[in-house]
Amino acid sequence: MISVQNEDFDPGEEYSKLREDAVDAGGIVSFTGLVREFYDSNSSEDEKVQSLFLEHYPGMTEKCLEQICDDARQRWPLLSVRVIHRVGELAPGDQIVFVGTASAHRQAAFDAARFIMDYLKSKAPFWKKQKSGDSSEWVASRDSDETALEEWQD
Amino acid sequence: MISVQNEDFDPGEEYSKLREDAVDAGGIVSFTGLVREFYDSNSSEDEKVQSLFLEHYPGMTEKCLEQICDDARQRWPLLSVRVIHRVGELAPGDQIVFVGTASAHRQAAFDAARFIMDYLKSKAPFWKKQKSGDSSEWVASRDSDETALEEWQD
Amino acid sequence: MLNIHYFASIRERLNKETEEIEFSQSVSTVDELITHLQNIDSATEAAFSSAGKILVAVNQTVVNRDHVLTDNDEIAFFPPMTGG
Amino acid sequence: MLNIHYFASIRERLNKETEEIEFSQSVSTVDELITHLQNIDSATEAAFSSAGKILVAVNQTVVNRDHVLTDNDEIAFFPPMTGG
Repeated sequence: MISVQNEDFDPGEEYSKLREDAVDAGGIVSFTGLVREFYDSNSSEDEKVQSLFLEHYPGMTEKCLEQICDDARQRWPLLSVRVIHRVGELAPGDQIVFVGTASAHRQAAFDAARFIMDYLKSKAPFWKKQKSGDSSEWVASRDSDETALEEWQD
Repeated sequence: MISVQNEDFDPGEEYSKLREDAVDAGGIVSFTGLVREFYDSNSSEDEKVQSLFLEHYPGMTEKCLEQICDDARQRWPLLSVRVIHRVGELAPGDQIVFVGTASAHRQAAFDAARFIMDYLKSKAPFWKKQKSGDSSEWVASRDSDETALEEWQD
Repeated sequence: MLNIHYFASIRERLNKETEEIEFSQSVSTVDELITHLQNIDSATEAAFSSAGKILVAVNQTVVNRDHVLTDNDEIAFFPPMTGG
Repeated sequence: MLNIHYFASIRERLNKETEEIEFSQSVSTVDELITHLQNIDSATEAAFSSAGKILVAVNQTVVNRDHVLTDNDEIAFFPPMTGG
Protein backbone atom coordinates (compact mmCIF):
# COMPACT_ATOMS: atom_id res chain seq x y z
CA MET A 1 0.00 0.00 0.00
CA ILE A 2 1.33 3.41 -0.92
CA SER A 3 0.49 6.93 0.28
CA VAL A 4 1.60 10.35 -0.94
CA GLN A 5 0.60 12.87 1.68
CA ASN A 6 1.29 16.19 3.41
CA GLU A 7 0.69 14.75 6.88
CA ASP A 8 3.34 13.21 9.10
CA PHE A 9 3.27 9.46 9.80
CA ASP A 10 4.00 7.20 12.79
CA PRO A 11 6.58 4.49 12.00
CA GLY A 12 5.55 2.55 15.13
CA GLU A 13 1.96 2.43 13.95
CA GLU A 14 3.04 1.42 10.43
CA TYR A 15 5.16 -1.38 11.92
CA SER A 16 2.16 -2.65 13.90
CA LYS A 17 0.03 -2.73 10.74
CA LEU A 18 2.73 -4.61 8.82
CA ARG A 19 2.98 -7.15 11.63
CA GLU A 20 -0.81 -7.62 11.66
CA ASP A 21 -1.04 -8.00 7.87
CA ALA A 22 1.95 -10.30 7.42
CA VAL A 23 0.94 -13.59 8.99
CA ASP A 24 3.95 -15.82 9.72
CA ALA A 25 6.47 -13.09 8.89
CA GLY A 26 9.97 -13.86 10.12
CA GLY A 27 11.31 -10.34 9.68
CA ILE A 28 10.00 -6.82 9.25
CA VAL A 29 12.29 -4.05 7.98
CA SER A 30 11.34 -0.38 8.32
CA PHE A 31 13.22 2.51 6.81
CA THR A 32 12.43 6.11 7.74
CA GLY A 33 14.08 8.97 5.87
CA LEU A 34 14.52 12.29 7.68
CA VAL A 35 15.21 15.82 6.38
CA ARG A 36 18.83 16.65 7.18
CA GLU A 37 20.20 20.05 8.15
CA PHE A 38 22.49 19.79 5.17
CA TYR A 39 24.32 22.76 3.77
CA ASP A 40 23.75 24.83 0.70
CA SER A 41 26.44 23.73 -1.71
CA ASN A 42 26.13 26.85 -3.88
CA SER A 43 26.38 29.23 -0.97
CA SER A 44 29.69 30.68 0.19
CA GLU A 45 28.49 30.60 3.76
CA ASP A 46 27.52 27.30 5.30
CA GLU A 47 23.93 28.12 5.91
CA LYS A 48 21.64 25.61 7.52
CA VAL A 49 18.68 24.53 5.50
CA GLN A 50 15.59 26.18 6.95
CA SER A 51 13.02 24.28 4.99
CA LEU A 52 12.55 21.84 2.18
CA PHE A 53 9.71 21.91 -0.31
CA LEU A 54 8.73 18.63 -1.94
CA GLU A 55 7.06 18.99 -5.34
CA HIS A 56 5.61 15.96 -7.10
CA TYR A 57 3.63 14.92 -10.18
CA PRO A 58 0.22 13.84 -8.87
CA GLY A 59 -0.94 10.67 -10.55
CA MET A 60 2.43 9.68 -11.96
CA THR A 61 3.91 9.58 -8.44
CA GLU A 62 1.40 7.00 -7.21
CA LYS A 63 1.78 5.01 -10.45
CA CYS A 64 5.58 4.94 -10.08
CA LEU A 65 5.49 3.91 -6.43
CA GLU A 66 3.00 1.11 -7.20
CA GLN A 67 5.29 -0.06 -10.01
CA ILE A 68 8.36 -0.07 -7.75
CA CYS A 69 6.47 -2.09 -5.09
CA ASP A 70 5.24 -4.53 -7.77
CA ASP A 71 8.82 -4.95 -9.02
CA ALA A 72 9.96 -5.69 -5.46
CA ARG A 73 7.19 -8.29 -5.04
CA GLN A 74 8.32 -9.95 -8.29
CA ARG A 75 11.87 -10.24 -6.98
CA TRP A 76 11.27 -11.24 -3.37
CA PRO A 77 8.55 -13.22 -1.56
CA LEU A 78 7.06 -10.33 0.41
CA LEU A 79 4.13 -10.72 2.77
CA SER A 80 3.44 -6.99 3.04
CA VAL A 81 4.83 -3.71 1.69
CA ARG A 82 4.14 -0.13 2.79
CA VAL A 83 5.43 3.11 1.28
CA ILE A 84 4.62 6.63 2.50
CA HIS A 85 6.15 9.73 0.90
CA ARG A 86 5.42 13.21 2.15
CA VAL A 87 5.10 16.25 -0.12
CA GLY A 88 4.90 20.00 0.56
CA GLU A 89 6.80 22.03 3.14
CA LEU A 90 9.16 20.17 5.52
CA ALA A 91 11.70 21.26 8.14
CA PRO A 92 15.05 19.71 9.14
CA GLY A 93 14.45 16.66 11.34
CA ASP A 94 11.04 15.96 9.78
CA GLN A 95 10.16 12.51 8.58
CA ILE A 96 9.96 12.46 4.79
CA VAL A 97 9.64 8.85 3.66
CA PHE A 98 8.73 5.43 5.11
CA VAL A 99 9.34 2.04 3.53
CA GLY A 100 8.27 -1.13 5.36
CA THR A 101 8.63 -4.73 4.16
CA ALA A 102 7.66 -8.04 5.77
CA SER A 103 8.84 -11.45 4.64
CA ALA A 104 9.36 -14.97 5.94
CA HIS A 105 13.11 -14.36 5.66
CA ARG A 106 15.14 -11.40 6.80
CA GLN A 107 17.30 -11.08 3.66
CA ALA A 108 14.25 -10.65 1.43
CA ALA A 109 12.83 -7.98 3.74
CA PHE A 110 16.18 -6.11 3.85
CA ASP A 111 16.84 -6.31 0.12
CA ALA A 112 13.31 -5.29 -0.86
CA ALA A 113 13.33 -2.24 1.45
CA ARG A 114 16.67 -1.10 0.07
CA PHE A 115 15.54 -1.73 -3.52
CA ILE A 116 12.37 0.32 -3.03
CA MET A 117 14.33 3.21 -1.47
CA ASP A 118 16.94 3.14 -4.25
CA TYR A 119 14.29 3.29 -6.99
CA LEU A 120 12.11 5.80 -5.20
CA LYS A 121 15.09 8.20 -4.92
CA SER A 122 15.64 8.61 -8.64
CA LYS A 123 12.68 7.03 -10.44
CA ALA A 124 9.63 8.52 -8.73
CA PRO A 125 8.68 12.09 -9.72
CA PHE A 126 9.59 14.05 -6.60
CA TRP A 127 11.73 17.19 -6.60
CA LYS A 128 13.25 18.91 -3.58
CA LYS A 129 13.74 22.64 -3.25
CA GLN A 130 15.69 23.82 -0.24
CA LYS A 131 15.60 27.22 1.41
CA SER A 132 18.61 28.53 3.32
CA GLY A 133 18.93 32.14 4.37
CA ASP A 134 17.37 34.33 1.70
CA SER A 135 17.96 31.96 -1.18
CA SER A 136 16.22 28.84 -2.33
CA GLU A 137 17.42 26.32 -4.87
CA TRP A 138 16.47 23.00 -6.39
CA VAL A 139 18.44 20.10 -5.00
CA ALA A 140 20.56 18.50 -7.73
CA SER A 141 20.26 14.79 -8.36
CA ARG A 142 23.25 12.81 -7.16
CA ASP A 143 25.29 10.41 -9.26
CA SER A 144 25.50 8.09 -6.23
CA ASP A 145 21.72 7.63 -6.40
CA GLU A 146 21.96 6.51 -10.04
CA THR A 147 24.91 4.25 -9.17
CA ALA A 148 22.85 2.61 -6.41
CA LEU A 149 20.43 1.38 -9.07
CA GLU A 150 23.12 -0.45 -11.04
CA GLU A 151 23.31 -3.10 -8.32
CA TRP A 152 19.74 -4.14 -9.09
CA GLN A 153 20.12 -4.45 -12.88
CA ASP A 154 19.85 -7.98 -14.20
CA MET B 1 23.05 0.09 23.38
CA ILE B 2 22.26 -3.58 23.78
CA SER B 3 19.73 -5.49 25.88
CA VAL B 4 19.22 -9.20 26.52
CA GLN B 5 15.84 -9.63 28.18
CA ASN B 6 12.80 -11.80 28.79
CA GLU B 7 10.36 -8.93 28.29
CA ASP B 8 8.83 -7.91 25.00
CA PHE B 9 9.83 -4.61 23.37
CA ASP B 10 8.09 -1.88 21.38
CA PRO B 11 9.74 -1.21 17.99
CA GLY B 12 7.88 2.12 17.71
CA GLU B 13 9.32 3.29 21.01
CA GLU B 14 12.80 2.10 20.02
CA TYR B 15 12.51 4.03 16.75
CA SER B 16 11.57 7.19 18.66
CA LYS B 17 14.62 6.83 20.91
CA LEU B 18 16.92 6.30 17.91
CA ARG B 19 15.49 9.41 16.26
CA GLU B 20 16.01 11.45 19.44
CA ASP B 21 19.58 10.22 19.93
CA ALA B 22 20.72 10.53 16.33
CA VAL B 23 20.85 14.26 15.62
CA ASP B 24 20.89 15.02 11.88
CA ALA B 25 20.24 11.41 10.90
CA GLY B 26 19.15 11.02 7.29
CA GLY B 27 17.90 7.47 7.65
CA ILE B 28 16.84 5.06 10.39
CA VAL B 29 16.55 1.33 9.69
CA SER B 30 14.71 -1.01 12.06
CA PHE B 31 14.64 -4.77 11.82
CA THR B 32 12.31 -6.86 13.97
CA GLY B 33 12.58 -10.65 13.94
CA LEU B 34 9.49 -12.69 14.77
CA VAL B 35 9.05 -16.31 15.82
CA ARG B 36 7.65 -18.22 12.85
CA GLU B 37 5.18 -21.10 12.96
CA PHE B 38 7.77 -23.18 11.21
CA TYR B 39 7.60 -26.92 11.03
CA ASP B 40 9.48 -29.64 12.80
CA SER B 41 11.90 -30.97 10.22
CA ASN B 42 12.45 -34.25 12.09
CA SER B 43 8.79 -34.98 12.53
CA SER B 44 6.84 -37.07 10.03
CA GLU B 45 3.79 -34.95 10.64
CA ASP B 46 3.92 -31.27 9.88
CA GLU B 47 3.34 -30.09 13.39
CA LYS B 48 3.17 -26.41 14.17
CA VAL B 49 5.70 -25.10 16.60
CA GLN B 50 3.98 -24.45 19.88
CA SER B 51 6.79 -22.65 21.60
CA LEU B 52 10.42 -21.73 21.31
CA PHE B 53 12.87 -21.61 24.18
CA LEU B 54 15.85 -19.28 23.83
CA GLU B 55 18.88 -20.28 25.89
CA HIS B 56 21.92 -18.01 26.07
CA TYR B 57 25.30 -17.63 27.74
CA PRO B 58 24.91 -14.73 30.20
CA GLY B 59 27.92 -12.45 30.08
CA MET B 60 29.29 -13.73 26.80
CA THR B 61 26.04 -12.80 25.01
CA GLU B 62 26.30 -9.14 26.00
CA LYS B 63 30.03 -9.13 25.18
CA CYS B 64 29.38 -10.57 21.70
CA LEU B 65 26.57 -8.15 20.92
CA GLU B 66 28.73 -5.19 22.02
CA GLN B 67 31.53 -6.47 19.80
CA ILE B 68 29.23 -6.84 16.78
CA CYS B 69 27.93 -3.28 17.29
CA ASP B 70 31.50 -1.96 17.65
CA ASP B 71 32.47 -3.73 14.42
CA ALA B 72 29.50 -2.13 12.67
CA ARG B 73 30.51 1.32 13.98
CA GLN B 74 34.03 0.74 12.63
CA ARG B 75 32.69 -0.02 9.19
CA TRP B 76 29.94 2.58 8.86
CA PRO B 77 29.42 6.11 10.22
CA LEU B 78 26.55 5.32 12.57
CA LEU B 79 24.88 7.93 14.75
CA SER B 80 23.08 5.40 16.93
CA VAL B 81 22.71 1.62 17.26
CA ARG B 82 20.21 -0.42 19.27
CA VAL B 83 20.05 -4.21 19.70
CA ILE B 84 17.48 -6.11 21.80
CA HIS B 85 17.42 -9.90 21.96
CA ARG B 86 14.86 -11.81 23.96
CA VAL B 87 15.58 -15.04 25.83
CA GLY B 88 13.37 -17.64 27.52
CA GLU B 89 10.00 -18.94 26.40
CA LEU B 90 8.47 -17.49 23.23
CA ALA B 91 5.42 -18.33 21.09
CA PRO B 92 4.90 -18.15 17.31
CA GLY B 93 4.31 -14.55 16.26
CA ASP B 94 6.31 -13.17 19.21
CA GLN B 95 8.98 -10.56 18.65
CA ILE B 96 12.40 -12.06 19.26
CA VAL B 97 15.02 -9.55 18.12
CA PHE B 98 15.29 -5.84 17.30
CA VAL B 99 18.15 -4.10 15.48
CA GLY B 100 17.99 -0.34 14.84
CA THR B 101 20.60 1.82 13.12
CA ALA B 102 20.70 5.55 12.39
CA SER B 103 23.09 7.24 9.99
CA ALA B 104 23.41 10.36 7.85
CA HIS B 105 23.08 8.13 4.79
CA ARG B 106 20.58 5.38 4.11
CA GLN B 107 23.05 2.85 2.68
CA ALA B 108 25.11 2.88 5.87
CA ALA B 109 22.01 2.37 8.02
CA PHE B 110 20.79 -0.52 5.81
CA ASP B 111 24.17 -2.25 5.58
CA ALA B 112 24.91 -1.93 9.30
CA ALA B 113 21.52 -3.36 10.32
CA ARG B 114 21.94 -6.31 7.98
CA PHE B 115 25.54 -6.85 9.14
CA ILE B 116 24.48 -6.88 12.81
CA MET B 117 21.66 -9.35 12.12
CA ASP B 118 23.93 -11.63 10.07
CA TYR B 119 26.56 -11.77 12.84
CA LEU B 120 24.06 -12.03 15.66
CA LYS B 121 22.49 -15.10 13.98
CA SER B 122 25.59 -17.25 14.11
CA LYS B 123 28.15 -15.48 16.29
CA ALA B 124 26.24 -14.59 19.47
CA PRO B 125 25.65 -17.43 21.98
CA PHE B 126 21.92 -18.03 21.62
CA TRP B 127 20.37 -21.46 21.08
CA LYS B 128 16.77 -22.18 20.08
CA LYS B 129 14.82 -25.20 21.22
CA GLN B 130 11.41 -25.70 19.64
CA LYS B 131 8.48 -27.66 20.99
CA SER B 132 5.93 -29.16 18.61
CA GLY B 133 3.39 -31.73 19.76
CA ASP B 134 4.97 -33.91 22.42
CA SER B 135 8.54 -33.54 21.24
CA SER B 136 11.08 -30.80 21.58
CA GLU B 137 14.34 -30.44 19.72
CA TRP B 138 17.22 -28.04 19.32
CA VAL B 139 17.05 -25.99 16.14
CA ALA B 140 20.00 -26.83 13.86
CA SER B 141 22.22 -24.03 12.62
CA ARG B 142 21.72 -23.28 8.94
CA ASP B 143 24.45 -23.17 6.32
CA SER B 144 22.74 -20.12 4.78
CA ASP B 145 23.44 -18.18 7.99
CA GLU B 146 27.15 -18.96 7.71
CA THR B 147 27.10 -18.09 4.00
CA ALA B 148 25.54 -14.71 4.80
CA LEU B 149 28.67 -13.82 6.75
CA GLU B 150 30.97 -14.40 3.78
CA GLU B 151 29.71 -11.22 2.17
CA TRP B 152 31.17 -9.17 5.01
CA GLN B 153 34.64 -10.73 5.00
CA ASP B 154 37.39 -8.36 3.89
CA MET C 1 -4.40 18.42 -28.36
CA LEU C 2 -1.20 17.62 -26.52
CA ASN C 3 -1.42 18.45 -22.82
CA ILE C 4 1.95 19.60 -21.59
CA HIS C 5 3.04 19.80 -17.93
CA TYR C 6 6.21 21.36 -16.55
CA PHE C 7 7.65 20.56 -13.12
CA ALA C 8 10.21 21.90 -10.64
CA SER C 9 13.06 23.98 -12.13
CA ILE C 10 11.65 23.67 -15.66
CA ARG C 11 8.28 25.04 -14.49
CA GLU C 12 10.04 27.95 -12.78
CA ARG C 13 12.22 28.79 -15.80
CA LEU C 14 9.23 28.81 -18.12
CA ASN C 15 7.02 30.41 -15.53
CA LYS C 16 4.14 28.13 -16.49
CA GLU C 17 2.75 24.83 -15.24
CA THR C 18 0.82 23.62 -18.27
CA GLU C 19 0.05 24.43 -21.86
CA GLU C 20 -1.79 22.90 -24.77
CA ILE C 21 -0.37 22.42 -28.24
CA GLU C 22 -2.32 21.41 -31.33
CA PHE C 23 -1.44 17.85 -32.29
CA SER C 24 -0.12 17.63 -35.87
CA GLN C 25 2.22 15.66 -38.11
CA SER C 26 5.02 18.13 -37.39
CA VAL C 27 4.99 17.19 -33.66
CA SER C 28 4.79 13.42 -34.05
CA THR C 29 7.70 12.63 -31.70
CA VAL C 30 8.93 14.07 -28.40
CA ASP C 31 11.99 15.46 -30.21
CA GLU C 32 9.81 17.28 -32.72
CA LEU C 33 7.61 18.64 -29.93
CA ILE C 34 10.68 20.07 -28.16
CA THR C 35 11.84 21.76 -31.38
CA HIS C 36 8.34 23.13 -31.90
CA LEU C 37 8.19 24.51 -28.33
CA GLN C 38 11.61 26.11 -28.70
CA ASN C 39 10.51 27.84 -31.91
CA ILE C 40 7.46 29.40 -30.23
CA ASP C 41 9.39 31.75 -27.97
CA SER C 42 12.93 32.48 -26.87
CA ALA C 43 12.18 31.87 -23.17
CA THR C 44 11.34 28.24 -23.93
CA GLU C 45 14.37 28.00 -26.19
CA ALA C 46 16.64 29.27 -23.40
CA ALA C 47 15.00 27.07 -20.77
CA PHE C 48 15.42 23.90 -22.77
CA SER C 49 18.99 24.61 -23.81
CA SER C 50 20.30 25.68 -20.38
CA ALA C 51 18.38 23.43 -18.03
CA GLY C 52 20.76 20.46 -18.08
CA LYS C 53 19.24 17.01 -18.30
CA ILE C 54 15.50 17.12 -18.97
CA LEU C 55 13.37 14.00 -18.63
CA VAL C 56 10.16 13.44 -20.55
CA ALA C 57 7.12 11.41 -19.51
CA VAL C 58 4.25 10.59 -21.86
CA ASN C 59 1.04 9.53 -20.14
CA GLN C 60 2.98 9.36 -16.85
CA THR C 61 5.70 6.99 -18.08
CA VAL C 62 9.26 8.17 -18.75
CA VAL C 63 10.08 7.79 -22.46
CA ASN C 64 12.94 8.43 -24.87
CA ARG C 65 13.01 11.44 -27.18
CA ASP C 66 12.10 9.36 -30.22
CA HIS C 67 8.82 8.30 -28.58
CA VAL C 68 5.90 8.69 -31.01
CA LEU C 69 3.09 10.95 -29.80
CA THR C 70 -0.61 10.49 -30.33
CA ASP C 71 -3.45 12.97 -29.97
CA ASN C 72 -4.51 13.74 -26.35
CA ASP C 73 -1.21 12.56 -24.89
CA GLU C 74 -0.22 13.98 -21.51
CA ILE C 75 3.41 15.08 -21.83
CA ALA C 76 5.57 16.19 -18.92
CA PHE C 77 9.02 17.79 -18.83
CA PHE C 78 11.05 17.75 -15.62
CA PRO C 79 14.60 17.60 -14.20
CA PRO C 80 16.02 14.35 -12.74
CA MET C 81 14.01 13.22 -9.72
CA THR C 82 15.25 13.85 -6.18
CA GLY C 83 12.85 12.01 -3.90
CA GLY C 84 13.37 10.03 -0.72
CA MET D 1 40.82 -24.62 38.63
CA LEU D 2 39.20 -24.61 35.19
CA ASN D 3 35.54 -23.60 35.31
CA ILE D 4 33.62 -25.45 32.65
CA HIS D 5 30.17 -24.53 31.32
CA TYR D 6 27.96 -26.57 28.99
CA PHE D 7 25.12 -25.11 26.95
CA ALA D 8 22.07 -26.24 24.96
CA SER D 9 22.24 -29.78 23.48
CA ILE D 10 25.68 -30.42 25.05
CA ARG D 11 24.34 -29.51 28.50
CA GLU D 12 21.39 -31.85 27.97
CA ARG D 13 23.52 -34.76 26.75
CA LEU D 14 25.87 -34.42 29.73
CA ASN D 15 23.04 -33.63 32.08
CA LYS D 16 25.16 -30.99 33.80
CA GLU D 17 25.61 -27.25 33.45
CA THR D 18 29.01 -26.73 34.99
CA GLU D 19 31.96 -28.57 36.48
CA GLU D 20 35.39 -27.77 37.80
CA ILE D 21 38.59 -29.48 36.71
CA GLU D 22 41.97 -29.15 38.41
CA PHE D 23 44.29 -27.13 36.19
CA SER D 24 47.48 -29.05 35.35
CA GLN D 25 50.14 -29.45 32.65
CA SER D 26 48.15 -32.33 31.14
CA VAL D 27 45.24 -30.00 30.31
CA SER D 28 47.25 -27.11 28.90
CA THR D 29 45.19 -26.77 25.68
CA VAL D 30 41.51 -27.04 24.79
CA ASP D 31 42.25 -30.24 22.89
CA GLU D 32 43.92 -31.80 25.93
CA LEU D 33 41.03 -30.72 28.14
CA ILE D 34 38.55 -32.45 25.82
CA THR D 35 40.59 -35.67 25.88
CA HIS D 36 40.79 -35.42 29.66
CA LEU D 37 37.00 -34.94 29.99
CA GLN D 38 36.31 -37.87 27.67
CA ASN D 39 38.57 -40.10 29.78
CA ILE D 40 36.67 -39.28 32.97
CA ASP D 41 33.44 -41.01 32.01
CA SER D 42 31.83 -42.68 29.03
CA ALA D 43 28.84 -40.30 29.00
CA THR D 44 31.15 -37.39 28.27
CA GLU D 45 33.00 -39.48 25.71
CA ALA D 46 29.74 -40.30 23.91
CA ALA D 47 28.48 -36.72 24.14
CA PHE D 48 31.61 -35.26 22.61
CA SER D 49 31.90 -37.81 19.84
CA SER D 50 28.24 -37.78 18.74
CA ALA D 51 27.28 -34.16 19.22
CA GLY D 52 28.39 -32.91 15.80
CA LYS D 53 30.22 -29.61 15.68
CA ILE D 54 31.13 -28.32 19.15
CA LEU D 55 32.37 -24.78 19.66
CA VAL D 56 34.63 -23.73 22.52
CA ALA D 57 34.87 -20.35 24.24
CA VAL D 58 37.57 -19.44 26.72
CA ASN D 59 36.77 -16.48 28.92
CA GLN D 60 33.74 -15.80 26.72
CA THR D 61 35.61 -15.63 23.42
CA VAL D 62 35.38 -18.40 20.82
CA VAL D 63 38.81 -20.04 20.36
CA ASN D 64 40.44 -22.83 18.37
CA ARG D 65 41.19 -26.23 19.89
CA ASP D 66 44.91 -25.47 20.15
CA HIS D 67 44.18 -22.49 22.43
CA VAL D 68 46.45 -22.54 25.49
CA LEU D 69 44.64 -22.60 28.84
CA THR D 70 45.65 -20.83 32.04
CA ASP D 71 44.51 -21.39 35.60
CA ASN D 72 41.04 -20.00 36.45
CA ASP D 73 39.93 -19.90 32.83
CA GLU D 74 36.20 -20.03 32.14
CA ILE D 75 35.68 -22.62 29.42
CA ALA D 76 32.40 -23.20 27.61
CA PHE D 77 31.30 -25.95 25.21
CA PHE D 78 28.26 -25.44 23.00
CA PRO D 79 26.74 -26.27 19.59
CA PRO D 80 26.71 -23.72 16.72
CA MET D 81 24.68 -20.66 17.68
CA THR D 82 21.12 -20.19 16.43
CA GLY D 83 20.12 -16.69 17.50
CA GLY D 84 18.07 -13.98 15.84
